[in-house]
Amino acid sequence: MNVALAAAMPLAPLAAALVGFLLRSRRSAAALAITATSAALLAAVILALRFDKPVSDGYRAADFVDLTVEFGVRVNGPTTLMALAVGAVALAVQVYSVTYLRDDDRYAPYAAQVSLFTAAMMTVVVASDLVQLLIGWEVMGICSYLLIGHDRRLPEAPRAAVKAFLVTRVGDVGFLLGIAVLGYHAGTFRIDDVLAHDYTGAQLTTACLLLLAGVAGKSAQFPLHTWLPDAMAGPTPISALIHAATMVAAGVYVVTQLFPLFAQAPAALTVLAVMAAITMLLGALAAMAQADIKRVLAWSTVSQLGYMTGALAVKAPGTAMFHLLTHAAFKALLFLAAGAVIHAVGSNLISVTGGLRRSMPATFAATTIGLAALAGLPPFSGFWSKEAILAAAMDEGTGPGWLVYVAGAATVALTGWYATSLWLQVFLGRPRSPAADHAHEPGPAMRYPVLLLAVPAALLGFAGLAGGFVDRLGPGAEEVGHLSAALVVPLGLALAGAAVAWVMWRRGRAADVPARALLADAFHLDAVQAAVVSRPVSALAGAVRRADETAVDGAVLGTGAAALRSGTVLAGAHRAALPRAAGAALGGALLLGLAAILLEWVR
Amino acid sequence: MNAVLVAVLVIPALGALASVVIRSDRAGRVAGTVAAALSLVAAALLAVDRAPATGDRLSPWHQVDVAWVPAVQLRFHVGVDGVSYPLVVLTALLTLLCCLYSLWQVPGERNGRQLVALLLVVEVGIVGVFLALDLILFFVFFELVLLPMYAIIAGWGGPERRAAARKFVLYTLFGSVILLVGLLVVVTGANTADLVTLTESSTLGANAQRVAFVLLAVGFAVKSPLWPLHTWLPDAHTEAPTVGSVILAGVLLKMGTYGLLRIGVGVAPDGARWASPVLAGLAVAAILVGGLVCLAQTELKRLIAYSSVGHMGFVLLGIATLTTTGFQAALIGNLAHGVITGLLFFLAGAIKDRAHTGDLGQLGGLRETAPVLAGLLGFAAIASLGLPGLAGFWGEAFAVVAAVQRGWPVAAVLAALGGALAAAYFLRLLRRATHGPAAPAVVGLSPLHRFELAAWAPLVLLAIALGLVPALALTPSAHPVRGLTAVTHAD
Amino acid sequence: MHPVIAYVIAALLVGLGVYGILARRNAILVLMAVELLLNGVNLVLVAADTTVKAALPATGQAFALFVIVLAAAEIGVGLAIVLQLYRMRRSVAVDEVPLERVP
Amino acid sequence: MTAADVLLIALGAIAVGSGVLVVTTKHLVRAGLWLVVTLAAVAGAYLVLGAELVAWVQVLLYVGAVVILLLFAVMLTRAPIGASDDLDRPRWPGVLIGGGAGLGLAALFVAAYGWMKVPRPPSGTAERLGEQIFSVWVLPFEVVGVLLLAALVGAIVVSRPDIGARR
Repeated sequence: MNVALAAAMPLAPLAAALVGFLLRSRRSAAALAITATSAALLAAVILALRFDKPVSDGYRAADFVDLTVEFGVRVNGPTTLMALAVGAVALAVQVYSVTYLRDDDRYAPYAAQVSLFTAAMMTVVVASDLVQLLIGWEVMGICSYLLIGHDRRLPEAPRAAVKAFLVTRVGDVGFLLGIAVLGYHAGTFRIDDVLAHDYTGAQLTTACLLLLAGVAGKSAQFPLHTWLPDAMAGPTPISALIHAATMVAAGVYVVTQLFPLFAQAPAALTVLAVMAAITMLLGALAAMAQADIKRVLAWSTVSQLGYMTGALAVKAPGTAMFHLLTHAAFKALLFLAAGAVIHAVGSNLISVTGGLRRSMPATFAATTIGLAALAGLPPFSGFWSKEAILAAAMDEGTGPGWLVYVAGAATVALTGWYATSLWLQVFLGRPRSPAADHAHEPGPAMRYPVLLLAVPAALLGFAGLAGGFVDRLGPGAEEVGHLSAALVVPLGLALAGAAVAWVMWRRGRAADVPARALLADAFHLDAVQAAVVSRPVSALAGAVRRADETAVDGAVLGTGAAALRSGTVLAGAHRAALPRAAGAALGGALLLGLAAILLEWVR
Repeated sequence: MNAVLVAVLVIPALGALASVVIRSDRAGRVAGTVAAALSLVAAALLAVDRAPATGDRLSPWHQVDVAWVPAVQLRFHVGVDGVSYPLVVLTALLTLLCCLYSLWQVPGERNGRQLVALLLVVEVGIVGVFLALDLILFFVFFELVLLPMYAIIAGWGGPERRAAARKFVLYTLFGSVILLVGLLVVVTGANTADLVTLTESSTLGANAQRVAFVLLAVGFAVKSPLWPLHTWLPDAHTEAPTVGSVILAGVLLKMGTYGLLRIGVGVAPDGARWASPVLAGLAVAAILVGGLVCLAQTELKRLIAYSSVGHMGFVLLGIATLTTTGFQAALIGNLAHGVITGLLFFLAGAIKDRAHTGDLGQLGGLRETAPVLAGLLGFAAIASLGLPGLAGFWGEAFAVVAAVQRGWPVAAVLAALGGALAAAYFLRLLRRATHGPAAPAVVGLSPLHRFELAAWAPLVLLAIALGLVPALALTPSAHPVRGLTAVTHAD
Repeated sequence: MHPVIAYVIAALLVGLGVYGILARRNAILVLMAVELLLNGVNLVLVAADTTVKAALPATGQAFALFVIVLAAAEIGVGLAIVLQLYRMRRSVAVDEVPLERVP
Repeated sequence: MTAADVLLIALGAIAVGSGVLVVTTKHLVRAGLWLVVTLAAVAGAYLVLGAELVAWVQVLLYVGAVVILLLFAVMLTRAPIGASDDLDRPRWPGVLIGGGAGLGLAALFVAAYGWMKVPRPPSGTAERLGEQIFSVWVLPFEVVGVLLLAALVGAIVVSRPDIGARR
């Protein structure tokens, strides 16, 4: 029964996606998508309620003789929670999109793509086999590509879509190789068998580092984070989907599922710690200087993902899972609320908002909860998970632990600053544009998902106090739900950041961040990426094409031309006048005779 | 069932004859299409009532063995097994789809029944190659394909068709000559041309195997094509008519990889083991060069043609690893490439016919004016870049896995990077062709015809089916593949 | 008798014929040189009857007869061509024979 | 040194000497006449070698027909009667190749036969040769007949501009 429920979670949206691509009618597409996503969520809820012990089941899907690939399901504690989060966010997004894309004539394929996205993420969640996981993993990538490129009015959308897919695909090269190494040595790709296999240290370090490349791509870790802010070109609900429960969560989730391997590869964890520290600081600093609401949120996601990987790096996967869930709740909330704001003022720019507190009270309340959770203010969800991560990092005590702790604490202050600043600029003060003056709340299909998401965003942290919930998070969740005196430091830093933002806003200089250009462009890493990767590859491609056409094909054509030319020359030599022809013939005969005699004589 | 085996070869031949003899153009095309459909049915029937496996390495499900020219010990020995069966069905299917497509449209309104007849002759040749169990017979079928294909390109192709057709025929003929020498080395060395005997118990010496494998590999590499022997391919594809490109990419190239696996590895396993690092190096080079050239390519059909070079590189890499994983990956990669690239060429042909240009600079915004066509192109491109869950994934990912298995990490890394390159150029293609504002060339395109959709739908379904249920292709070949690697790992 | 004498004479005649073919410009003189060459060959054939133990007697002489007949045919056709050439170009110098097709 | 050898050497000297004149003289007509001398000397050599019929055929066919034909051709092409200077091209290739061929062959023959002595063969009379030709060589004989016919027709067609000319 549990197996069937787990199988239904990816299969229902998959079926909806396959059928949905053939639909034209908007109404039936919406009905199908919402029904299927509801079914997946329902299955996830029932599974979460019924779950008692981990199960795993599957059938052999591909026979490579030496290696086999299994398609199946594997259910454990984190699986049930993740599936719940995915189902809930996906349903919220589907419902919200019906209104948000009211005027879009390509809604039907859009809904099917979101269903496919959900199915892919569900596949990653329940996969019992690494190759099956890879399938969901990459299908998600292509869905993000399709959805980010959905908006035809934005000229940058196709570019951002390509970038999102390519950057993650480059990471996936590592992921595939990591899977290959694991599967080859274990003789199977089944996750349970892989976890049980006894690898040597070198094999594990290699495999884990390779897997980390894929994780960095999907979960937007430095240096493969550049696609995430650009992915804002997609419709806002898609941003919510990508940032909250799917795609970026997949990387962290996969590491928690494979954590027994990482735990034995300290080198990989050290790399992960460095990556996490850089990512969280980089994300927070970049978020401070953005002028676009969605880009602030996008960079904040990068930063928060740094927390999750940081938790993984200090061997606390359960804590990472906890932050993943709270983040899913408040980030989905924030994006959908931001969508409402954008819908109301018709622009993404912070500078055209202001004073929306009065005209959009529900959105204001929801955003307040979301930003408070983001900034880590008690008692909202983000507070609990972030404290748990910092406590875990402190407990770890080693070099990576301190690195994560220091970076995390500094990021807390920066997060407090930009969350407060965004809140003040958008909702308080007076309207700074005519559009903001006439803003109003969106329709119910957009409002209710936001309000419903506000509940977990506010309260999910208290779940950490429930023992059953903590057990479900998996190992390494000891710090969840325990508060210690040490929490004073991050809390004080968050409040300090908020206070600075408040002071700056009062002086009317909320946007005057030092080194603004540098931060807004995220230390020009895009340009670096272009200069180090994109342009050399393009130049190489051009050179190879020229070489292929001139040298390789030239050799072929040259052979033909040379044959023709030598034929012409020989033919010309044979069109001799009689005397020369006779001389050549008789002289040739003489030479042949001489050669024969010489040969005979030599012999 | 042996009658069915012969029928698979005879039905298309009779169909070709009928469509030439019948005076009316329309009736000729219909007759040919019916023959193609019948041969597909016959090909599918081959899976029924299989004989039990008698040997470890090559035990045909059905076989027919009669003397043909006793004076030179030439036998008409054909048979089908798990390695060849999927390819035979794919050939019959693609030929049927091409005939269907030709029912509706023939390039330049030239004679359609002759085109159908030539397609059927090509089918006879290709199916014969997959079925032949006698080396000389194999070569006869191998060459039978050449001239009708030349005629298809030269008769119904684009503006530069004559040069392209000439290059195709001369280049592949060059390969065939080397192949023939290799086959004769085997035949004279082992004193038999029977593939079953040769594969089951090879009596070739080590040096003879090396010489034979090198000659065979070069011969097949031209057909496959393996970098740097690939340059006939882009020209032929670009100039060939749509159905010609589909057959060319879909199944004709498979003769090379199939031959390499069945004859090269099967007959000269020691030679294969000796030469495999070089083959793998060239395969990786093909993957990377194919990808990079595509990244700088500006013509739709040329781009797809070069992508074939990369994909066949993965197939050859799989073969070069000499592992079961690699062989299985190569076999399913062969099929997937046939299905997906066939679809891509159909779509490229449809776009070029409508927009009258294949230049990526002049296309653009296709999804604004022809959403279904753009969607299908997107699907085919995504399938071709090896997205997991679609057919192309298994061959490419497991070629990489096989390279890791064989202990060639560098090859694995480079091949995997080649996979990322494939994503880059296909997304570039989609961005140029389908996204953005509609270009003048794509405004007012005629809607898709039902014959077109009928020809494409099976390929779309197969691409999904092979992706989700790879066992379709992998299960039949598991037994022979296990036997083949047992030979190559005999030391 | 010593057959080598006949052979040497034949060889010298052949040499003279070759020289004549190569050194003469007038087509008729070239034909005469060809006759010298043929005579050299004939002399070899006839002399060979004395030295070679053949299955049949006088084979060389029979061959020589054939060669003479062939030479007669050759000279007939050859001279016809020379006359035609003379009619067309008013000259019988072999190195003035055009190689290209006359339009 | 038998009488036959002496005769052969004398006839050979005449043949080669007049042959040299054939290929070197500056008078066209004289070349033809020297050719007569050469051919006659070769016919004498045939006689010495015992090939009677060949010798007489040589005289009849070569001296009687071929040379006459050549002289006719000389006249028909309106060759100058006196010496002409443009009969020869540069000599050295001819000397080289001709000398090489002649002397080389001679050397070969000398090396092969040395001073070997053979008995005089029985004379090749018309009767003996005729038996041979009409029994063993009858097929080539027929073929030669056809060839002669073809040459006859060919010579007529080639030399007469009104046959086969485009109207």
